[in-house]
Amino acid sequence: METLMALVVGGLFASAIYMMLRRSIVKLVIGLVLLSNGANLLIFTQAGMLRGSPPLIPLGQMQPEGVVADPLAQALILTAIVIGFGVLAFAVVLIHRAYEVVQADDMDQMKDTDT
Amino acid sequence: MRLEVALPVVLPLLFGALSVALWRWRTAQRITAVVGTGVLLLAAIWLLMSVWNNGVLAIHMGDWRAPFGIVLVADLLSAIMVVLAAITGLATAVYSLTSISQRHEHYGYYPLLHLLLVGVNGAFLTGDIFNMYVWFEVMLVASFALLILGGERAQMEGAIKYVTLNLLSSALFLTGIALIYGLTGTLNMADIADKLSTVEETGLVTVIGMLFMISFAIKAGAFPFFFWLPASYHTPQVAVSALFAALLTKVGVYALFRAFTLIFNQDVGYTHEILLWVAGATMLTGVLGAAAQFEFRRILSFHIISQIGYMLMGLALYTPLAIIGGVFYIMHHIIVKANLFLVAGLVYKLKGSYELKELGSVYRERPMLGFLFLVPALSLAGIPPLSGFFAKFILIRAGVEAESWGIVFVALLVGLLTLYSMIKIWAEAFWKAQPEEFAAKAPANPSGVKSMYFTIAAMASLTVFIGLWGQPIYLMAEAAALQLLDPRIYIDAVLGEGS
Amino acid sequence: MKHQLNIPSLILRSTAHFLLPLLLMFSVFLLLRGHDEPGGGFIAGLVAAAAIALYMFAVDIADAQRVLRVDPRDLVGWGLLLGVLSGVPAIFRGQAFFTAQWFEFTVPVLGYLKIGTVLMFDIGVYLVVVGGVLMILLSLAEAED
Amino acid sequence: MSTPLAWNILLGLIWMGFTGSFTGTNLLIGMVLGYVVLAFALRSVPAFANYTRKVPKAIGFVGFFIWELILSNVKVAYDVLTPTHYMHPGVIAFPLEAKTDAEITIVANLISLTPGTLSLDVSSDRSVLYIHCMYLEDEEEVMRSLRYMEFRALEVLR
Amino acid sequence: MLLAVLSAFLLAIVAPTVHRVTGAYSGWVLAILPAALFIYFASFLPVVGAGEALRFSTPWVPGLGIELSFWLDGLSLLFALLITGIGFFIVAYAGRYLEGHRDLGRFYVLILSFMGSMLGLVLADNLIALFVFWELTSITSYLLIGFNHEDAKARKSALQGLFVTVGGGLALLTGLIMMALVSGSYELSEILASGDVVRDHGWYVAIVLLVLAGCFTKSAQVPFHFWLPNAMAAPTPVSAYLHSATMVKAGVYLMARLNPSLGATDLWLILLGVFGALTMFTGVFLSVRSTGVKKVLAYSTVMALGTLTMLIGIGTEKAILAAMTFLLAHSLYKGALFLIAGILDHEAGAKDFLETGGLRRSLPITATLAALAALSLGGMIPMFGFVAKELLFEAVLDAPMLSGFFTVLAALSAIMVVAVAAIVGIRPYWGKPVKTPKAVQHEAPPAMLAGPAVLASLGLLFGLGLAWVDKGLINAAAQSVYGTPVSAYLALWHGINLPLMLSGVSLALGLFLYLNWERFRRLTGFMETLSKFGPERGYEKTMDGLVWSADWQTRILQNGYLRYYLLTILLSTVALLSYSLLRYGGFPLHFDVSDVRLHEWVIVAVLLLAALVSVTTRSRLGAVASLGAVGFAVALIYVLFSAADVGITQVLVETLTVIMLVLVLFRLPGFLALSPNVIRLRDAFVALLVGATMALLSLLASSQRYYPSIAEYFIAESQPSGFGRNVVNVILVDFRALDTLGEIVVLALAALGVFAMIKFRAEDRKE
Amino acid sequence: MLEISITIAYFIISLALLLSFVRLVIGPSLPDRVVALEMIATITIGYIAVYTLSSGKTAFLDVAMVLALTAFLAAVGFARLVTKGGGAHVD
Amino acid sequence: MLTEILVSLFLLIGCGFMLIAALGLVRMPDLPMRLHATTKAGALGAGLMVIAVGLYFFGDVGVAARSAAIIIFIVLTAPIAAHLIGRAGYFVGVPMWSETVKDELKGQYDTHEQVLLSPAKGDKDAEEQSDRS
Ligand code: NA
Ligand code: NA
Repeated sequence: METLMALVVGGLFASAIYMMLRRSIVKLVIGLVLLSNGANLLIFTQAGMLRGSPPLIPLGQMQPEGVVADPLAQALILTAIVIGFGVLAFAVVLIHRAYEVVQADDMDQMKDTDT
Repeated sequence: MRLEVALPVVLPLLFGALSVALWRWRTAQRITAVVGTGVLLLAAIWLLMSVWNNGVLAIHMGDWRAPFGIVLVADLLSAIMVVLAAITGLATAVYSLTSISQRHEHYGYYPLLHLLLVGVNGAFLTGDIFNMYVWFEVMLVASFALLILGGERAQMEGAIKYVTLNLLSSALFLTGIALIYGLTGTLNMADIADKLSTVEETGLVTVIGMLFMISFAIKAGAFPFFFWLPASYHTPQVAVSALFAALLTKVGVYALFRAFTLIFNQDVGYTHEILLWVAGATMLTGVLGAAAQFEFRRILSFHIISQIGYMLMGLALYTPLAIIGGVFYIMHHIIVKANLFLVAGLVYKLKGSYELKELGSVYRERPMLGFLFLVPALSLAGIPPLSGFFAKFILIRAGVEAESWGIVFVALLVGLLTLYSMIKIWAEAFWKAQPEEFAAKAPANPSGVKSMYFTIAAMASLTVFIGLWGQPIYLMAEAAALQLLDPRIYIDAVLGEGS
Repeated sequence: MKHQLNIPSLILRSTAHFLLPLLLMFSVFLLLRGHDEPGGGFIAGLVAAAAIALYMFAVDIADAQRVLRVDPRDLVGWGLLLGVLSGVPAIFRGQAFFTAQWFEFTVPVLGYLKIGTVLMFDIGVYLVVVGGVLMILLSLAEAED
Repeated sequence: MSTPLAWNILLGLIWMGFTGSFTGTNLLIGMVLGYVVLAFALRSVPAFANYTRKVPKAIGFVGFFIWELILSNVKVAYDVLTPTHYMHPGVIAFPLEAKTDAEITIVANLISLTPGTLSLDVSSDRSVLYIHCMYLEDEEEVMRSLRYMEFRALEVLR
Repeated sequence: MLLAVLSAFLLAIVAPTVHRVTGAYSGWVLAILPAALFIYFASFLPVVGAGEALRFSTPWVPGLGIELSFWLDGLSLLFALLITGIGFFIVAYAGRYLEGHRDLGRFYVLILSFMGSMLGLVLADNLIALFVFWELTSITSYLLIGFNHEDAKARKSALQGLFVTVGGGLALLTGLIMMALVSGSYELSEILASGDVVRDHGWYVAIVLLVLAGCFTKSAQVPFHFWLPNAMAAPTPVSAYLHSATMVKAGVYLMARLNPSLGATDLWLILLGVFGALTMFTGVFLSVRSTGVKKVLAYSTVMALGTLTMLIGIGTEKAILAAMTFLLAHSLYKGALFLIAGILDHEAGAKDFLETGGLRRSLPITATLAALAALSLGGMIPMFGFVAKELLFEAVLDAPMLSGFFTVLAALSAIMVVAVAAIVGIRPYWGKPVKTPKAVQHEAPPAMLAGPAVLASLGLLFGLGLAWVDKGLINAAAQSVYGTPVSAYLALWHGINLPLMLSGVSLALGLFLYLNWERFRRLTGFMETLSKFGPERGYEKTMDGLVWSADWQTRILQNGYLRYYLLTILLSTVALLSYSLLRYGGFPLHFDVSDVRLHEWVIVAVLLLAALVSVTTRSRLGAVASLGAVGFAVALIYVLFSAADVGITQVLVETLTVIMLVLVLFRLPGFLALSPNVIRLRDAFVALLVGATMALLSLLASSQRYYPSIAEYFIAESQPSGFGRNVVNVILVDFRALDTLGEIVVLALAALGVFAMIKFRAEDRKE
Repeated sequence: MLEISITIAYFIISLALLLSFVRLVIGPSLPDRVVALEMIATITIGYIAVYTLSSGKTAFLDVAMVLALTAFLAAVGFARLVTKGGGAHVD
Repeated sequence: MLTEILVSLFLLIGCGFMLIAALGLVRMPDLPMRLHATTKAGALGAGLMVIAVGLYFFGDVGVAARSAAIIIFIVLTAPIAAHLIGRAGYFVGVPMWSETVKDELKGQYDTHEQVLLSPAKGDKDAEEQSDRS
């Protein structure tokens, strides 16, 4: 499964990058969403993937039954998802505002500040 | 248990939270801003003294022992960085009291300030690689918000580039963390270093190190990753620019120092050679960028880049003296750079413009301000006996000792070109008579200039102080460098002796 | 005038009146049991925020704000404060920040209970998430009109 | 309907207290017992009488509804699975008996859940529900079954 | 000693206040300090004159070997006396010359700071301290040259001077560091003792070149001589002080100072000798061609600097003695002449010799003093300048190498110097009176005459009282430079010999040249066109080129197009990663999809296809919907591989994201096809490269694991120590609560940011 | 017996997922895509049901619960957008 | 064994309906009819599958409650989503199948007054209606 997931991660990165390279700021944001999904899945993949064994401990026991999936990686992904969401919210509103001031969904109209 | 190691993170967080909770009361927020950053400075100094006396300190958050829980670690470099952040924070807060509009205050300026400091200090202190990512993001989002506060077109345009490129950096960072975790099964940096030191085939580690290098280099604004910086740094309120200029890129630099002394030291001949090239190119492109600019803040922004090059040069040469130089350079740079932006802000307040073409006569009218500009400006250019001279001197000496002639030449050349830029500002904004047609732009009775002067003067005194009393600063940099070059000290402090 | 339909759907509106309390209760449920089963402050906060977002779509923004009673900014501020403060008690016992403090007691009907600062922390998370997401959604929706 | 329901739940809780077992199953048992108590002991109180009368109707309606659901799903399934389309779709205006928002909503949703019909919108004066029907060969028949559905639903609701 | 150096800076700080308090007498009052310092240094004459050297040291940054150490020997004492002595007159003079100038207070600050820097420079024993003062003189001189800063020409000249000297200074710094590394010490007094080590080291040539780059620029040697005449934009007291007597001699000082450790090689002789001689000749030639009062003096200063350099390069005992004598003589007469130039400007408004003539009637004292100074400049017997010139001729005739070359240039220069002396000493005062730009009212005030009077008189006095000078300072200074005690002595009369004959011939020819001055200038007019290709043009071209290339590279790099920034970063990333991968190579790679179940294949396929659709669709909201599908597929992967909390979060976040996008995209237009197909293909290629790299990295890393994960600890401790059965949540709120805290801070910040963005806009709209 | 049923169920539901995805891709209108998205959410619930049976771990029902309760919010959002004129000129 | 059979039955029938819904989604000729398919067959399919889960863990109240909750939630939300999408699609004029026999909603949306008219009543009533609102 890790092999297949490598493909998924690569695919998500590739789609994200392609979108980020477009002139449209909306596409830029879509790219960011894909990028964060790709990175999160990469963490998931690297922790090793296990079917049907959530890191939960049955009621009244001290340890889970058998081998369970890596809870640390899951916690990291959770954190990363939330952070990604916060950042995305900001980015989304930013492009909205940028569109309002520039009146075009085109990055090429936004290059005055650089030089 | 070392409380002081956590305070630089907890305090601004507390004050930040308080400041958000008190959003209705402007005065309360203003008080929180000054008191909060003031207390932070005291705590930071406490930490520095404590580390100086006791060596590397660690606090295991939640009392979960390393490497399982998150550890905050303060070695000298971290403690120094925290003190610098606190100084910048306090300076910015005081300066902002009169330079920030009520509207900015109403929409969360001070909470953002505190929380930015949380992120910055967190990144400096954490001993956990993923936790560092979290603090990076805290810092980043706080800076996003500060960057757009005001809502002008230029801010939006700049912010888009800033946000995008920094998010790319974050994604690469996260990718790197994932891979390192996959290999070592741990997140604690000391533990990673410890475990990697027993691994024989480290090629893949070095490859992953490249991901970290690129990610941090983007944050640090190094060549060829710096584009976000000149695109955005001149757009927000100048107090914000000052804060950014002083701290944000330095977090990237700090991360590079940390990662490429502690974790990725398997193939120094390769990794640090790359860093050396990056350093040289960063210096040159940055300074040339500045030479092409004619706006106060833009010139300063490009100079941040070239200065980053010097710091990286210190890391890249990887000799004790070079690392000392790098650390010294960071200390000097943070204060000087923040101050230059603050001066720019005051000039703007007095003259109503940042364009050199439109400025003039500042020296005629405000000789003191002229002097206060020259101190950081000449320091930046490395003119003795100011702080920047010692920083450059150490680096160049390190370069000469390492017989890295190319980088020495570049460092010298860039010093000269820096002087050129600073003199350009001086000649145009301070010496030249202001063209009549722009004189009208100046506000009639600028208010609140005093506290701005006060801040600038205090920062300038620090610059002079570092220059005139360079020995203690040097000793500190030396001790910090020696700690950095012996990762075992850090590892033992985190994981316990004999781990 | 633009070709748009501004009549709120009656069906959606009356469902929302019903779904709002259901979702809010569900969110509290998720919050409280998060330590043992899937859930927790963040997930619960998102559900609560989603509930109010639904109300916002179905009824209107002013009503959604009225239902909320408090300014989302207060939620964020106090949530943050709660989160940070939950880490502070430990230092009075000479432990590091964020060392969990547990209080065990037996309540008549409910029986043996073990409540810790981690719950306080989780509630802080919950409040920040609710407040933060709502700040974003409400100001966005306001901007749209 | 809500007050008696609350009483019923309370009775269930009391039952749990009596037995000392705080599980979901026990609550369910308690509530069933409570219902029995309410149905027989408090028949004279009008509110409770109404409640006890409605519970079997509601259960009956759910049964009816699920049957309808399955039946007409099969019809759609047949249509979906066979290559030719047998539909005669159209939008009709269905005059509503339901008056309150809650009634209208429930009726509309039930109609949507029943295959072949889909509530599109309610007229602003709440007199008419616009419904998209898949099989309009016999509009009268469709209307009749819709009305029957509405009747049975309102019976539970009112 | 430290206090002596610092006193000037300390006085500088309070100078404006002193100026305000003492008003018209401020010049005299402030001049007390240099006077006192002069006396202080003079008190060392007996000791130092006896060949002893004193050392004073205060630690500064000992960790770097930087000390504030001072070394008082003959050479430094000579300079210290010149600096303080002339400084005294300059300060007093400036008080009158700039009387009523609005910036006089600032002027005092600068001139006193300069004095302190200069003193520090010549006294410093520590190389780095020396460099510190060296740079300080550059900066203070920059501020002084640009004193009339509202004049664009002054600013430009100031920058030129600064850029050239600081540029050289940086080379010097490198040279000094290398020298210190080679010799193992930063103390001059120790380095001088290890001259052989330095000369034998492989770095020797580099050190010499770097040090000389500093010295040549500072001391205006060809081809860096152009900045000096331009620096005459400064007020006259500045020119007199900095650009004749002190700062420009700093380079000469350093060459002299380092002569014992760097000198006595062919390289040293050739470099110093040839460049010095050329500078000497060029300086005097340009001087005699000029008509501007200060230009003539400035170029003749260039000549003097060249002469000194040449003499140090020749390095014989006699040459060194000549150099020291010439140094002193030149400082005296050139200081006087500059001050007199100031008087001409101040009283007659004359800035050009062509505007002057017959002033001896209205300015009799000035005329006398000018004549006296000019006699010394021209090398007339019995002036001190004559002694210097005789020694010079002796030295070049005795030079161990290139003697003919030096002699010819020296003789030619001597001829022209005579002409220059006549121009400055005769031309303005004799002949027909010319109407000056400003009618002369009276003689200059005493404060302005005092300097020229004393300096010019000393030129005569020293000439006559040679024995006194000889026994003391000059010999001690020469000893410092030469390295061992000097046995030669000064004399006014050496008998009739070749040098005297050369003097005579040059006097005659020089006077002839003066009488044909106009014609000479006309004949050499071609130099004007030639100067278009001179070093100053080179400097300007360099500066233009700098700005142009800066502009060019910035336009290329910082071009404003986000996608090019991204492309640059991404391609660099791919290049760096793949190069590193190739460099190490040979990693184990487990490619295995046999464990993947059918439905997982389908989910992955849908995920990837949905991503593809969101990338390729022309519909904006279609892209958002596809994004939703990606999100659900990702959530499914989380669920199928045991991550319940993550699955829930993913679903919720996905939903909220879609809502947010929908709210925001509301007003935005649909996608446009903005890029041509070629660009799309390029971007797709780059994107695939990045994706492939990431996939490869992921594959490589998941094929290896060095250590088991620390997650085992959390699983084991979750319930016993964390009292929670959901391990993920216990990690979130307990084990790694700090992460979660940071995470909610991020969310709070994002909310604050969004809120501010929208409210700011809303308010702006209202306005 | 159940093993086989689960395998078959996975197969069938995957087929359903693919088909829904086809609609998502071909549209043609935005509401069509939204319907497809809703369907995918429902299928996700189905997956979770099968998965719960195959793994024996009931924790994942919570995911399904949240999904059932909130997934339709996306549809609400889209519908609002479309009726307010946001989608009219798009597809 | 009986449980297993029952569970398998519910599961497979549920899956079947899910597939039918998906097929309908693809095969149905216009938006409302696709909605018909997904709303009913989809909801029914998911419901049956969840019931299968409930049966499998028979006796586990937690599972039963959650299964019930899921079904209730689906039943609550599916028709609303369908209604909103259908309404939106109709309003913006997503084309209906060519063989649609009847459309009584046509022209009833008054975007000027923002009301949905009812066909039985005349224009007058509509005006009244708009006055009231
Ligand atoms: Na791995
Ligand atoms: Na977290």
